[in-house]
Amino acid sequence: MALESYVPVVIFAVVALLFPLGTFFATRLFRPDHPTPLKDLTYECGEVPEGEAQIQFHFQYYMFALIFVIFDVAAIFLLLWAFAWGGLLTSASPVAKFSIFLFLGIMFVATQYALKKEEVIQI
Amino acid sequence: MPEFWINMGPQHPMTHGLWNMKVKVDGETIVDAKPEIGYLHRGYEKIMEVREFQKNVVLTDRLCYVSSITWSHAYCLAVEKMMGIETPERGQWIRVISLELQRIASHLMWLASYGPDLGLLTGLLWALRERELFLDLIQLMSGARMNQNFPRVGGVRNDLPENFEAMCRRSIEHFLEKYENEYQAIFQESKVFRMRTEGVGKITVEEAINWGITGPNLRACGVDVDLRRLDPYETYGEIDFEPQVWHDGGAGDSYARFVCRFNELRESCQIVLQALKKMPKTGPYRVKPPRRAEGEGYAKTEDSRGEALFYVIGDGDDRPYRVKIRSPVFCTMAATPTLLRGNKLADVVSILGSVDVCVGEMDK
Amino acid sequence: MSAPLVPDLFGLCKVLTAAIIWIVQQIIYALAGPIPPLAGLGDFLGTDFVITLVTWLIVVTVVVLWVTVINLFTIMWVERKLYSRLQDRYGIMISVWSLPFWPFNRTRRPTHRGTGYLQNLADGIKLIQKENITPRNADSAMFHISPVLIASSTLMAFAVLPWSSGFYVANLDLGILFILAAFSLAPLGILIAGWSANNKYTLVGGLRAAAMLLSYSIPAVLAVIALVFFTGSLNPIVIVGQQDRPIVLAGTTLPIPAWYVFGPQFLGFLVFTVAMIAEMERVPFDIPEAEAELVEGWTTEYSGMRFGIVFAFKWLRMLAASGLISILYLGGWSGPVFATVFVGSIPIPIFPEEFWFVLRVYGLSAFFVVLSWSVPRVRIDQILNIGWKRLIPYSLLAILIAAGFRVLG
Amino acid sequence: MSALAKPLPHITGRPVPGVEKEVLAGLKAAFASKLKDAKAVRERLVEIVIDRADLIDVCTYLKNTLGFEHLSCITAVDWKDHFESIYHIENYYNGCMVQVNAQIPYDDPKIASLTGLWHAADYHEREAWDLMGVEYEGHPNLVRILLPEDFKFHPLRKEFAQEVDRQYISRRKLRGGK
Repeated sequence: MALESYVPVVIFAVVALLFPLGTFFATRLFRPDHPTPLKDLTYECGEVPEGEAQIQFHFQYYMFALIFVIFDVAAIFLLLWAFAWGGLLTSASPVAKFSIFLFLGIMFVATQYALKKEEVIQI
Repeated sequence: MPEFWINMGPQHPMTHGLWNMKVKVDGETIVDAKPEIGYLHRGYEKIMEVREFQKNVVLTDRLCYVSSITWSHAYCLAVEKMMGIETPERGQWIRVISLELQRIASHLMWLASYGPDLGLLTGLLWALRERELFLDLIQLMSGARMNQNFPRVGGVRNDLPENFEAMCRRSIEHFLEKYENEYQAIFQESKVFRMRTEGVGKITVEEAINWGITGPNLRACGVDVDLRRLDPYETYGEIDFEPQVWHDGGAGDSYARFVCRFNELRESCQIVLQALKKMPKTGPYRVKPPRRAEGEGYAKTEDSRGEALFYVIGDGDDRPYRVKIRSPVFCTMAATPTLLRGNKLADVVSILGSVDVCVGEMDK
Repeated sequence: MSAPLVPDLFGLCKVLTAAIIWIVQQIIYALAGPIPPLAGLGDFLGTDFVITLVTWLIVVTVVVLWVTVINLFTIMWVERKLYSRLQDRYGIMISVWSLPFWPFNRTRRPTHRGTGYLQNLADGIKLIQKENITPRNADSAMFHISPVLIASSTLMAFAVLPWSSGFYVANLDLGILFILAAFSLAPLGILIAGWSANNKYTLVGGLRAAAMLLSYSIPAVLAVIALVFFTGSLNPIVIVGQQDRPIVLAGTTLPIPAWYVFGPQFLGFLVFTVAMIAEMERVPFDIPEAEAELVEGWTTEYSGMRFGIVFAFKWLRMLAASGLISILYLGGWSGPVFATVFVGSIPIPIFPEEFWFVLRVYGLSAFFVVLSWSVPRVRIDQILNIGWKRLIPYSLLAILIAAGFRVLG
Repeated sequence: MSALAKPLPHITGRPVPGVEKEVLAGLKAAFASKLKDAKAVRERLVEIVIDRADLIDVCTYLKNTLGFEHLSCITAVDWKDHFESIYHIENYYNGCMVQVNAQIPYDDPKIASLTGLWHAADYHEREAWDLMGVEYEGHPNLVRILLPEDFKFHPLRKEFAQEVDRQYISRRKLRGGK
């Protein structure tokens, strides 16, 4: 069964999770722990930090998340299509065979257009 | 509120020394900048008022440890102007040689620090490797690698050692070979390097002159001003050399500043070779300066970072009444907000690296 | 065409486990005389479930140790030594032979005459003794979780990355996709790390990292899709098997291996390699921790071993990325020499598949090292420009080429 | 004089011989009565002494008419009975430098700011105020630049004795600690 082959992955995940955790806990035995107010200050190049860093950040960063989601969906579709490609080639229907090129062509043109329109990718 | 101030300094990899560049960013774009200096202020102008003329040379050496000789030379020149004495000819030639060697060493230090600013640590080690050659030459000449205390009021400390000319030629030959083959490849011909430096930190000629930017930074704007030729001191008037001015388009950006400085390395080598050929083989290299002096004297010299100006007033005592140091970096620093505004946060290093900041001389 | 040194890691470990468990069982049965309930424990240990579970644990531990102890230290040593030579200096020098206890080396501290392999270990020991500082204003829980997330997700890539046709933990049909998924988990951890430290440098670094890694995971996936048109599978072992033959061009067999890089996939290879350089955050794409302007980027507030883990896992990402590239495009572990010596009746290959694979991985890593130490860093908007305006169109083009080639023949 | 009335179109980067006499003549023609002293000290160096009231006029004339575009340096000097604010203004077209000594009475150390003419005056005037205590009226941001903001003295004045009035600056002290 296919699911069975994931058992080692699960075990690996547990070990991989324990590896850094174990390292952090193991270092407790060796390291000192003397927090002072000055030491616990946020690092700001030796100056006293001014203002908060956790601010509402620039919108441009979220644009990437949006574009990424769009491309991700397209990528999943293409991946499934690529898997099925071998079977489709043998099937006689030319529609099934060549519709990918239509899709890819539209995607290519659309991407080019969008990126041309967004002259500089700001951040 | 997407804008906030970021402190770059005093403990920051970008600041080669102690100073603070406060940058206000909106996302990644710089909206405003505010340099804060004075961390390294040592009160030079006050200390120099209580030391004798000759003993101040040791202080001016430490104004900028990267280019000591150019600074102490500027001081000596100003004091000589005040006292009305002149260095013998051979002494002037030795000074020219030492100045140019120091300029090369200083520019190599700048090149070395510009590399890691842009993420190129290899540039640092390569440039420092060749800097050793010139530090060795300076050591041969003056006895010390840094803080040489070499120029004196009335001349230089000592004559050139034997075989200096041959060693100088050999070092420069070796350096120029590396320059043509390695530095050009890693800096100037690198596509990524040009991507990072071209078109950032632009400043127009009018703004640059108005802000008092001098030296290679001004020449990068296309202004043909080199004090070695515009107001010749020592024997620079007899030397045939070409100030490195950026003539192509896109003047005043980081790349132009880089190219001007970078080409000055080669030009300085040519000056040294010329000076070695033209200088008299023997003769006095120092005159005895008077102990006390009255009057005022100023000297402006082409430091490796721009126009260094010393203004010395004596009141008849054996120590100066008032010394004023004009540091080129101090004036450039005033213009940095203009340079930075509108660029990206990552360009701060590309711009401030290219203007070559030396905190010692800036804070005096 | 070569044979693996470890034909079947699970089988090998199972023999070992069975032997160990048998010995433990005998001890338990011997003790079961005075304490009868122990006999049930002995029987339970003998069950197939326990043996399989313990075997998997051993397999996983072996792979984790192989990756983190042997390969990680070696790759760090290779990088540090290589770029030192690039910069005309010796680089790290403390090694086994420079330790003070050798008869020819009776000094009080390690001398600097070795090859430097122990330097990374020394650094690790130093980092272990360092204090872990948590900033007062930081979001403590998130601040502590994110290094674990980054480290574990990176390590997860090795769960399905085979080191030869026999040396692997799991053989998944979607192995390549799994590795890419493990790679794309790291931006989340980096974003959390950048946000939680409540520091401006980490914030900007974390957001840069997120934007960059997201942008570059799309071309990587698209390049893999272009490859899938040819392979029809995402199983790394199958993909390598397909490349383990000479190229046949117009009926003649050429003396060139049929790696996917020699063919219509070349564009995809270039796109994938560039995307992987960005994914492993190396110069020229190391903008998230651009030390010149952001001190240390999103790792600024980490100290002690927490920094060490986060820092060292960059090399693990490099290992995984190099392995992925060599599996997909460079023929994986297929080697040219097949020579075995027989110890008794057990055949032992002189140049096993693992050797060829590790050779490729290290060769690629060396290429990345040389590249990253000879160019400056690219600015973030330029990086995103390259990602969106160059790599994505090119990867779409690669898909078109791949599909076209399949249609034509 | 005629060549200097309008700036040359190009900066040649070479000195013009005898230029100091032309500059001196031009200055004398424009501000005959206001110049307390004017002399060509040596080649390419002119020195004039003016009162602080005429500073802006002289500098505007120098910059706009004679082409002295570069303000090199501003020095404040404590002459014990009066202050002097000394401006070194440089001409890039011919390499000439004019030294303007503006005299300021001791009990009222104020002079007009040149920031309207040159941006470069910004930092120089801040420094001169910081170290010498000469107040530049009209400066947009006249705060201490090299010394800490709570420093009490102007150390370059002759009355500031180095050994007596030393103010120990310690971070801990500034924060209110011991």
